[in-house]
Amino acid sequence: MPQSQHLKLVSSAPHHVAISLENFGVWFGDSCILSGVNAHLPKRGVTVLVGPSGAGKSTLLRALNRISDDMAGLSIQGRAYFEGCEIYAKDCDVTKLRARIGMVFQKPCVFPRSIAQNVLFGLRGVKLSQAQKHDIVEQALRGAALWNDVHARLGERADTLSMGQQQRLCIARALALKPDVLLMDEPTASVDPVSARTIEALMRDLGRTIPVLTVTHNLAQAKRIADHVLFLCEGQLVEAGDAAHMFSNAALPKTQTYLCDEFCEC
Amino acid sequence: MISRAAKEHIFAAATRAALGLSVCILAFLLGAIIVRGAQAISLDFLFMPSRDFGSRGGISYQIFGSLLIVLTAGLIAAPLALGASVYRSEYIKNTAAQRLFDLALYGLNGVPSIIFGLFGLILFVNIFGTGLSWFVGAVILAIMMLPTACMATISAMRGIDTPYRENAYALGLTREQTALRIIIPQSLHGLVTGLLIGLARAIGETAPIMFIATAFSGAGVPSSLAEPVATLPTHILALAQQAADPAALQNAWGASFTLIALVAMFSLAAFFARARLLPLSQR
Amino acid sequence: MDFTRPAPPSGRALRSYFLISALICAAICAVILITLLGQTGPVLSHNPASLFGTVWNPNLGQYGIIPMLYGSIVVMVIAMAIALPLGVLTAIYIAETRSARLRGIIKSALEVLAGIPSIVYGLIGVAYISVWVAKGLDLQTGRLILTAGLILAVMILPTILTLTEDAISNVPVIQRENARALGLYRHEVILDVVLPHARRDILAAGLLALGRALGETMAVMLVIGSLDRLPSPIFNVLSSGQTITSKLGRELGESAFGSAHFSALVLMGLILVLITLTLTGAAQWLINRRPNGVEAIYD
Amino acid sequence: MRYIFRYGVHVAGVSFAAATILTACGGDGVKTAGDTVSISGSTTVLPAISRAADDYTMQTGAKIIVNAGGSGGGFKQLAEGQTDIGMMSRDITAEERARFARHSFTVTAIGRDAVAPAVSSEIYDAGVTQLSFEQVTDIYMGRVDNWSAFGGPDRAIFAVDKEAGRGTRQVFARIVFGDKNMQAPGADLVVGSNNEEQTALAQSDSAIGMISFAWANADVRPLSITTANGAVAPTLDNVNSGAFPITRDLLIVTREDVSGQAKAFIDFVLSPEGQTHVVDAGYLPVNK
Repeated sequence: MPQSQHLKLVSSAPHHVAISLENFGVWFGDSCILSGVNAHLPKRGVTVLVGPSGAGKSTLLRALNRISDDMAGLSIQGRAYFEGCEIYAKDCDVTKLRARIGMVFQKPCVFPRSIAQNVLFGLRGVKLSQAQKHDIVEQALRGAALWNDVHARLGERADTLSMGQQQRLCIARALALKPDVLLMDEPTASVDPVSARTIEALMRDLGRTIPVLTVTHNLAQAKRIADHVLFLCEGQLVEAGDAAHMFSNAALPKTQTYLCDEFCEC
Repeated sequence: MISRAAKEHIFAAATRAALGLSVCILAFLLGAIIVRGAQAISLDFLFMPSRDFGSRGGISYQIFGSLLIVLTAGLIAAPLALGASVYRSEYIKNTAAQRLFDLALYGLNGVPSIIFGLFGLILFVNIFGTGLSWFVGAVILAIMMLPTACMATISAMRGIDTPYRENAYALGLTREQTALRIIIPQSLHGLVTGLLIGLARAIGETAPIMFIATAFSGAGVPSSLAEPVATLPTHILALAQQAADPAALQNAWGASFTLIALVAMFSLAAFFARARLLPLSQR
Repeated sequence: MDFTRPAPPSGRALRSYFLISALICAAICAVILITLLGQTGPVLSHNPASLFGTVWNPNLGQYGIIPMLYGSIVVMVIAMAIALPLGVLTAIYIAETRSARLRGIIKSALEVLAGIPSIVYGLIGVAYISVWVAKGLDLQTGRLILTAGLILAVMILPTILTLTEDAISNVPVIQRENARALGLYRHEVILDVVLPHARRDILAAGLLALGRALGETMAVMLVIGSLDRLPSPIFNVLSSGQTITSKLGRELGESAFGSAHFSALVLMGLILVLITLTLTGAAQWLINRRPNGVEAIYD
Repeated sequence: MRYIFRYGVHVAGVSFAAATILTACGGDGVKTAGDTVSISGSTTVLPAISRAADDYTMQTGAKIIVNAGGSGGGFKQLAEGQTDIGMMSRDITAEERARFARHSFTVTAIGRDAVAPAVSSEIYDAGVTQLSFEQVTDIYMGRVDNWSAFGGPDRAIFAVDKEAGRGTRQVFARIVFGDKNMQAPGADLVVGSNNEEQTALAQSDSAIGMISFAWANADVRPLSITTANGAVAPTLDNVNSGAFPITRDLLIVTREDVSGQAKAFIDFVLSPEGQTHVVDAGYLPVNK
């Protein structure tokens, strides 16, 4: 295993790492989607997963909060740790895990309820007063840069919002749970360019307090938002590193070709 | 206050229990019919006429009568369903008229089966004075099959891409020629499938024909349209009313098994017809 | 060049064939209703007041349809009360299970069951269910309102199960994934996301099943006991009873055409048709109504 | 394709033609189906006629269709011209005659039958072997509801009634209750055919019903009738001698326009050979 496949930018000390992968692999039936991935997700900053289509970026992301558990034929190899706990351990409470690892999908998906109800949708099992609820909604919506748009119509149905607003509502919904990590699967792919810029700025802001792991096909966007970059190709982690380093002088020619010319030889 | 995790367990247990109960019911129904039916079935049973009010002998005339009525019904329903479907899909362009037509079809589909029997009894048997007649039974079953056959055909016609029609019109074909050469051949699978599904349903119907088309005993091969025949469902009905007689009950199970085999035959035929007749352009 | 190629002579004939077929198909439903309506005269002119009574005695000119109407409704309620929760819970299990094999087996078993003729359900009712009910509850007969309800529940279970399972499977995966990603338990995802999303289709399935339960004749007729009386006390489902359909099945053959007796039976039939048509119409409306924005965006 | 289409048109044509023929041959119900004899009606008469019909068909090749449906239905179908012969286990009522006054009907007795109150074997074995008319009426009117009132076990009486149009019921009601249309508020279950009645009585352990002698068996026991002169046992001898009170003729009814074939069949039923089938069915022959 070449040294370059490890994230060199952070120390391997656990308190700096939110998620770490050891020889991690995903199989669907007989076909291997991901294999031998070793990586650490640092506790701060935006980490961008890049790579050509079919590289396994989304699969990796979806494996981290075990959202792909229900797919028939899925099997996991190696280990994945979140805050020192093994994600795929038998005694891992998937529900709690997911509540702590927020996820935003490619297509915005709001529930056919009011905006406020959408924000509070994931908060279960705790009794909250009206005031507390209002505080959480406001904080989450502010955190998702949506408060100014919707504060006057929190009771309206969420599906009346524009796509860009809906996507930010999805982010707010995840933020309401105060997640320890935020996974974002091409969050700007289904929204208009202006909203995409707003969401990019949002990701930068969020990255200051929590780790954000995002997938993008858009290298220009990756350059704008990335603190760290993971380059995946054909189910393998090719290279990982600090964004400035990766975009200017990546160690491997493969990485250079892809990050500069958006062309992949593998 | 029950914790969320506990609720999860309760809910899972409830769905599992429901599944268990449903599976038990399904297994019981299938098991009863297969086990009891298989005990009663024999070549003699299938090919001998019944004796002693059905408690002895076989069900040959019942099988014949059932097939005669439903196949005739299919022949009556086919041209009507085909013509009506062409008209609905190629001629009616007004949305309101389309809705009205669909509503009439759905309405017909929702009419309880005994009402068809009542309708046939009033209109044919009494007003037209036909008496008990297998042909009247076939007409009534044809009416019952119409919605199924029409809906399947119409939806097959809806599946034909507009360019086909546009090309046909561009070649100077009239609407009728387009219907005949393009639309009907391309939607034939819908008609055949719909008809076969209709047949599968019709052959099991009792209520529509029991007052108008069937006889208890003595009915064999009819020599005219205005004669009753014996059918499997009405035979089962007569035998089910003698449930205290084990021989009668045994024959009732045998007749039920045969009836379900016929239903399955038509359903399978529908399945294969769909696969075979689907035009290449839609495969 | 001849651009005015005349239509072949068969064109007009074909066109009228299409038109006539369409008219026949569209008109039959109305013809049935009118035919029935035309036969209700005698009882309406003879003794209309007795229709709302609880006594059915054609010999004395009493045609109270209340016991039959009541029987139909009670039997339907029993059937739905059993089949709906059972069907929906089972459908949830099937739709959420990861075992494609289990799902395949159950779905094909359901196809077979949906094809079983109602008379065979009647036979099962006579040979098994009514006997079990009589033995289990230590009664003199198993031909009861309850038995009819049980048989109907079994009959409509495949319908409810199949349609509900379809409805649940049609809920976009993305909705479930989003809910699960928020850390919701499976039951919370189902109750708060999946079922609300599928409720319209489930309701339609219920209405269709309701219509089928109301209109079912043979199975009910063999097991309900044909007692033209309101049970006493009124909610005693462990007594024999009568539904509109079983009444028609039992008595149509022996009432003379054109008599007040016959027309009273026809009137009951007409009421039945109107109820079931309303139910099917409502179900169709629910299914066809293309719903609000959320689904439109993601489907 | 063309072929199928033409075929369709052809079938449609045939259908229309057939419908026209059907309608034309309807009218006032003149039977056209040449040598077929169509019979329907009482399930009591049915076994005798059905057996005779099978024999007659075997001998002559004539086609005889026999249908069940109860006396009322049998008369109705005959009167409306749908059948050639009606089977009845009771007389034609005045209302029925009035409704079809334009026709005249001929009634022929082909056998004799007795109806007895019958009970589940458990009750019979417990000692209830005879009842008077009054006692039976009390049960059906709902005035008595426990077998202990008649020296039986302390069990509720389960009274099985029959559909109003059934001949058995009308004969029973006329002789036992004193009014053939009397309703039975004490009834717990209503059945149609004799077979159903038999099944219901056999499945219960404390039921009473009304049944034709021919359907009595080990599970369904007919009762003796208590009269002022002692009990009359439900035996064919007592029916023959006229001692058993609830008897009726098994009738077949024809319209004035009866076909020759139907007439020939009736003659066969009345012949000594035909009468053996009546006896086989468990009834008494006529002319004896």
